[in-house]
Amino acid sequence: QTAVSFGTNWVAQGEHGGYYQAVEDGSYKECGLDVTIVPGGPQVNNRAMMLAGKIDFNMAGNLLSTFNAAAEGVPVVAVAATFQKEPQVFLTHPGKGKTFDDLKKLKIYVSDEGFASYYLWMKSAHGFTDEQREVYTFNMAPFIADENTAIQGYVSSEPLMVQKEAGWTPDSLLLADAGYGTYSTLIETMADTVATRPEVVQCFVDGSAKGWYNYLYGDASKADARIKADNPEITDEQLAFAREQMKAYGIVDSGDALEKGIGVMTKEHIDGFFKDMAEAGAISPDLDYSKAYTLDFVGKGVGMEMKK
Amino acid sequence: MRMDGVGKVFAGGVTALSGMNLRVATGEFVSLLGPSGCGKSTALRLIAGLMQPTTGKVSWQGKHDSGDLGVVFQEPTLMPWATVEKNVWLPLRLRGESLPDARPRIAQALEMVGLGSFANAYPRELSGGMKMRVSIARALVTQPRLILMDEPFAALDEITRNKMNDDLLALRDRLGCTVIFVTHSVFESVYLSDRIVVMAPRPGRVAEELTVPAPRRDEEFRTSADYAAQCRAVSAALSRATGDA
Amino acid sequence: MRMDGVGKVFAGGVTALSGMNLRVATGEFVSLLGPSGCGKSTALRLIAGLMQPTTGKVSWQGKHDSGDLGVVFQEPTLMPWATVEKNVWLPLRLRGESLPDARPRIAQALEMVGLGSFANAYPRELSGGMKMRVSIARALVTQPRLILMDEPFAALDEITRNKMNDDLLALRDRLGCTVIFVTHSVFESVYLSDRIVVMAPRPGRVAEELTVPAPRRDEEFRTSADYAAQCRAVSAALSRATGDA
Amino acid sequence: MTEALDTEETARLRRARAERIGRWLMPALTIVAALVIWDRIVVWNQIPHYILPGPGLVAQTLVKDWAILGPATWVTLKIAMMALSVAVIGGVGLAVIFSLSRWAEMSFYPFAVVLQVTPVVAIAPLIFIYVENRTVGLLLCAWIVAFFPILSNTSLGLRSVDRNLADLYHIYGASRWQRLIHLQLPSALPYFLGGLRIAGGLSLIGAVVAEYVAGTAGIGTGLAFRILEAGYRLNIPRMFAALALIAALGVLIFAVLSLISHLALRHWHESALKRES
Amino acid sequence: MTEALDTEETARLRRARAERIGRWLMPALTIVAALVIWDRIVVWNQIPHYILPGPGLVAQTLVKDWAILGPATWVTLKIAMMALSVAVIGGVGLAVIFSLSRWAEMSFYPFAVVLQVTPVVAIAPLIFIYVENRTVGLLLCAWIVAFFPILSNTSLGLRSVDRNLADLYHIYGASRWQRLIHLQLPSALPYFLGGLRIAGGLSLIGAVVAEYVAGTAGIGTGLAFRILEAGYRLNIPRMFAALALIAALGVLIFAVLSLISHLALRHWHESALKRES
Ligand SMILES: Nc1ncnc2c1ncn2[C@@H]1O[C@H](COP(=O)(O)OP(=O)(O)OP(=O)(O)O)[C@@H](O)[C@H]1O
Ligand SMILES: Nc1ncnc2c1ncn2[C@@H]1O[C@H](COP(=O)(O)OP(=O)(O)OP(=O)(O)O)[C@@H](O)[C@H]1O
Ligand SMILES: [Mg+2]
Ligand SMILES: [Mg+2]
Repeated sequence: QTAVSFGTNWVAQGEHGGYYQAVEDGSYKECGLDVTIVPGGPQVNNRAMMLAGKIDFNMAGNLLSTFNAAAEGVPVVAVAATFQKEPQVFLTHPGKGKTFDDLKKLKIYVSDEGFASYYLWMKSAHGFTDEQREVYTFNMAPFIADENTAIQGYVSSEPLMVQKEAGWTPDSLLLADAGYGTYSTLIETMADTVATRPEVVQCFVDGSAKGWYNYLYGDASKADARIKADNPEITDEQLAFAREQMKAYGIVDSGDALEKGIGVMTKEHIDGFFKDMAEAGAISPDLDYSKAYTLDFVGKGVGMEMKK
Repeated sequence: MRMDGVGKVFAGGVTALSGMNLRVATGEFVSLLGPSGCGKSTALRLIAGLMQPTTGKVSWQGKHDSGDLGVVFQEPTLMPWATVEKNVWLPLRLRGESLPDARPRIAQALEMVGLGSFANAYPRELSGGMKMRVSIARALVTQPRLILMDEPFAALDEITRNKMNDDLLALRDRLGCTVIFVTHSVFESVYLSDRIVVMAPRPGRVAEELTVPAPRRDEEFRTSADYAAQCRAVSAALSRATGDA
Repeated sequence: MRMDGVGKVFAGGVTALSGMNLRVATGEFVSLLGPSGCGKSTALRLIAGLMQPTTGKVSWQGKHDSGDLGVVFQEPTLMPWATVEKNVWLPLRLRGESLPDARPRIAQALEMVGLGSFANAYPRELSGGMKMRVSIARALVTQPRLILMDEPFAALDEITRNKMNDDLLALRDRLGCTVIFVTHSVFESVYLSDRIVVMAPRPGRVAEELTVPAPRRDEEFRTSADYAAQCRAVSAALSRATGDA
Repeated sequence: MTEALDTEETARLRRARAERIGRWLMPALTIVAALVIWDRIVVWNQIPHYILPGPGLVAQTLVKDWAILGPATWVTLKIAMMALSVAVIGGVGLAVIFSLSRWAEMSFYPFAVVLQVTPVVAIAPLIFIYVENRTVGLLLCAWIVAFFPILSNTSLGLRSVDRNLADLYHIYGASRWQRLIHLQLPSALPYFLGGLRIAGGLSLIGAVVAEYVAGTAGIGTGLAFRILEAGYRLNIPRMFAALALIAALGVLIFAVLSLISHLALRHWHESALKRES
Repeated sequence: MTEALDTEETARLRRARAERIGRWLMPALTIVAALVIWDRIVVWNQIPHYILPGPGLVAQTLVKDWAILGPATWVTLKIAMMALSVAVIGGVGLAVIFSLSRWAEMSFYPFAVVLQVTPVVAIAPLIFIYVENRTVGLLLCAWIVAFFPILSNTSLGLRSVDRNLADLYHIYGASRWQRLIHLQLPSALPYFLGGLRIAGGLSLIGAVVAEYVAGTAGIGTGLAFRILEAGYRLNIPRMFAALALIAALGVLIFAVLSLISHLALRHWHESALKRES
């Protein structure tokens, strides 16, 4: 058994279910990995820890961070895309956000990270402005207080929270549906690892895919228990909601993944997104990002048989 | 001004004064004389209203208005951040006079204490005696009707001291002001005062009171046999008071 | 100890001393006498090595060891956070003596200045004269061979002062120490010193030096005609020096 | 005359008594008043609990969630106290070194300033890459936040020694070290204690920031995480309960430090002396 | 004897000259040394530029990205200066009110402590719900971070008035106000200036935190966002360049405040007096 660690982007939650499932159901063990999941947090920078060699795999936000790594010459490689769609949504008060363009009339709470990434695209592709953006520090109260605002969120978490606390169901507009075509929740690792230990990478990618099939379509209770152990605050309701939403919106299992399995990436898809972002000015159009990802480990349909 | 059975016990439990009686009439020059630590400064502070007596009362006949008071503490008590001129300006400033308005009087007061050329020096640049003289200038700049002084001339040499003694007497003759004066010097007290209150220590109290009959106080008086005799009498009273302790 | 053509100009441009010459032999008792602000304290600080002269030199014949020095500044200079006892302990403490070891000598020194019962008081609880006496006790507790004093007795009443004068003379006879003593009192300087250096102001310099021949210094001397005559001589010298300015 | 004085005297005594009572009563009353105003604002403006919960709800939550918040408070307090200790040692230590050697001061004070202004959030990842021990890293972060006021005030105090006393020490041949211990440190005490009171609050902030940037793995979860999480989960009453606990800790630390300061200075420093009436 | 003294004298002069030069040379040398060490650590340990860039690369980036970083520095400096002004006004104002009325002090000091320890991140959203004007909200956030040292030190200073001087003012019938202006404020000056030096750095932190929690819409982008953005984009050299700018701003502010402090105190306060040699 080889011990490896995987850093996530937030405290343990339903969106990490597949990895926990893989730890629990032995998908990683099968091919010889002993995986430790290192939860992220508001300011925990797991990517820096991976760059410094303290952990082996990291959960990258979306393709933009892959491009950024390429732009800065950082030897990080994306090896799989767990989420086919960006689960980022914008929530509005009921009736305020029927279409994406409705958002332009509202104040929008966007985190600094969002402001440095997808908001660039929103500005160039949809004509949003810097002025309408408000800083989001992960507290939704201002949004609930003012019906002329919208707020970023994950399709699998925030709608439920608003519903529970405020008593009404917000409208959700999926960024992906508006044309933001990035993969999300990618698995990345150092180029060195890909070069010297491809079997470890392959095992981790395959195990994760199996874990995700199992989590979405099988019995998720063990993974959920594990998540609750890492994050005692989370409720069964939230976990169930996350799972439902991921299925309903096809976050994990849609598009190419339906044919080639969870985690799949394609060159066309990546090139398309790159073009959009280059137009948005988020990235230099001359960037050579071919070394920032590899398709070697995905698209083999691993685990598809588990889907019922 | 009268003190009736005044006692003062400090927080630490030290009895500084006990059953002290004193009467000072308007226009009188009274010296407090006594061994070190017998409560002279404490008595003066009580008179100035800076402390409340533990027992007894300090009371004033007639108005006594803060503008009409001049004090010299035992320490120079200058503001380190202000020049000599500004330090002397203080009592006038607190009455609302501007520096240009007050300047002639400040200059005059400084001239009187022989510091005319030090108006722009800071206190730390002065010698001990000079600081004390600034403090004296500050007390006299308002030409007050009541003057309280705590060993003002102790840090001065004999010649300056004699000059200041005469200046003080002249001022007093001119303004008819009341002076309560703490001193250690028997000679000085005899030369200056109408009445000398000799205090005894532990606990501080009035041991004896001596009136000093003298028609004129000048160089002649200072060298007279009468003066010498009175000094001897006061000295004797002082040693009795000290011996009591 | 000798000072040769010593001058001191302060940063502000004040010339405190200029061309001052002074020689003090071991075992001598020298008084510096002069009007206020003439540079006595400055001279003493130069002798103590606290400042460097602007011109000229201060030099020492033979060893002079800090343990063998006692100083009294013009201000009491007590540590406000320490009790009287601890303040007096200071010079011993700096030599590494523990408080219990030093206590008998501290008590003795305090007894000498009449503050035996105030060992545990804080400086702010003392009267002006008492603070000065603590400072004197501190200077004498090490029984030093060189004593520098800047108007130590100015804040004391005549009786205490006379007693302290005699104590100082007794100490000096016993230890054979050198004393450089700043004072304003002509009487005191004549009573105490072997030699009186009269200084003149602006700029500070030595105006005259007078030796005081006296076989014994005691009550008898104090009341002798000789004493009175010498006092007059010194007074005259002082007024000459002051007049010079 | 006597009459007048008697009334004066009585008035004085009455005032003294009023002050003695008021000393405790006034803050208590003000706090109660503040709570009532807070409550009324919430009720009258119908502010929903997920924006600004009323004090009653916060109190309820405090009790209800004590099982979560209690241990978190303890963790935060522990980190804050450790940070304060380290800040005291580091701040006073640096101030002493700087006062012993002007060269050191001239050369290294700029670095102290740089440390003070460096955003901990930005350099925390770097710290945690190279500092293996999490507790050490945590304390380092909190220390960076809290040490400067102590350094700065103590430095100022060490330089504010009475000149005559310094001369006296010089004459008596005090070594550099004796001068420091017996003269400079006591002189600096009021300044140091002032810096300490500032650093008390900052060490709490430091603990919060450190937890925020580094988590508290191994020591349990502190209030910072509870606040973030509650905020994120829109559990605003709990967020306010946690904030209230931080505020209470802050006031507690301040009160304790003020008491220490008073006890240390009451015998001699103007700022702590009772006026002789 | 004369010989010995002459050497002594020469040595003294030499020392004085050395100090005059060293005053500028030493910090410069130390900084150069620190940069060299930093460089060597990076080179010898082969630390990749995306973890810790060497000083050369940071300097290059500083020049290359000046078009972005220069304006950001200006924005941050502006906010910091505004925050410092507000902190001075608020801190001194509160200290004065507290010193004028013991009741106010007893009642409201706890609230000042609460403000000091409240994590701005947590209450910023609340502030921005009710404070319409962005600049006001921004300053409020920065103020919360920076005001306390000034309040605390000034309070301490106002209470550290020489007792005899206070008595003198009493005797001369000074009004409460005159006493404040002419006696207490000058006495408090050294303490206040000490607090100011601490608050200088904190106001910079406050500006960073405020931008972080509130953005700077309308005033342009400051260094805080540049740091976060560069971090997010893995443009670590630029992140360090921005950090270096913050550090430089911090040292600059500190130097200016120290100079002000020196000028204000050099005539009379021990801490600023040159020793008479
Ligand atoms: N703040 C205080 N706390 C406690 N005791 C004090 C305080 N101030 C003075 N005392 C005590 O009161 C007594 C009288 O002090 P006071 O200053 O009145 O003496 P004094 O007659 O002025 O002496 P001196 O001639 O030495 O100035 C002394 O024994 C002193 O110890
Ligand atoms: N630190 C200083 N800066 C500038 N000038 C100073 C300083 N100290 C003293 N002086 C000046 O030097 C002169 C002599 O001062 P010094 O203290 O030696 O006088 P002194 O003879 O001791 O007087 P006194 O009898 O009043 O104590 C004075 O004119 C004084 O103004
Ligand atoms: Mg007295
Ligand atoms: Mg002198």
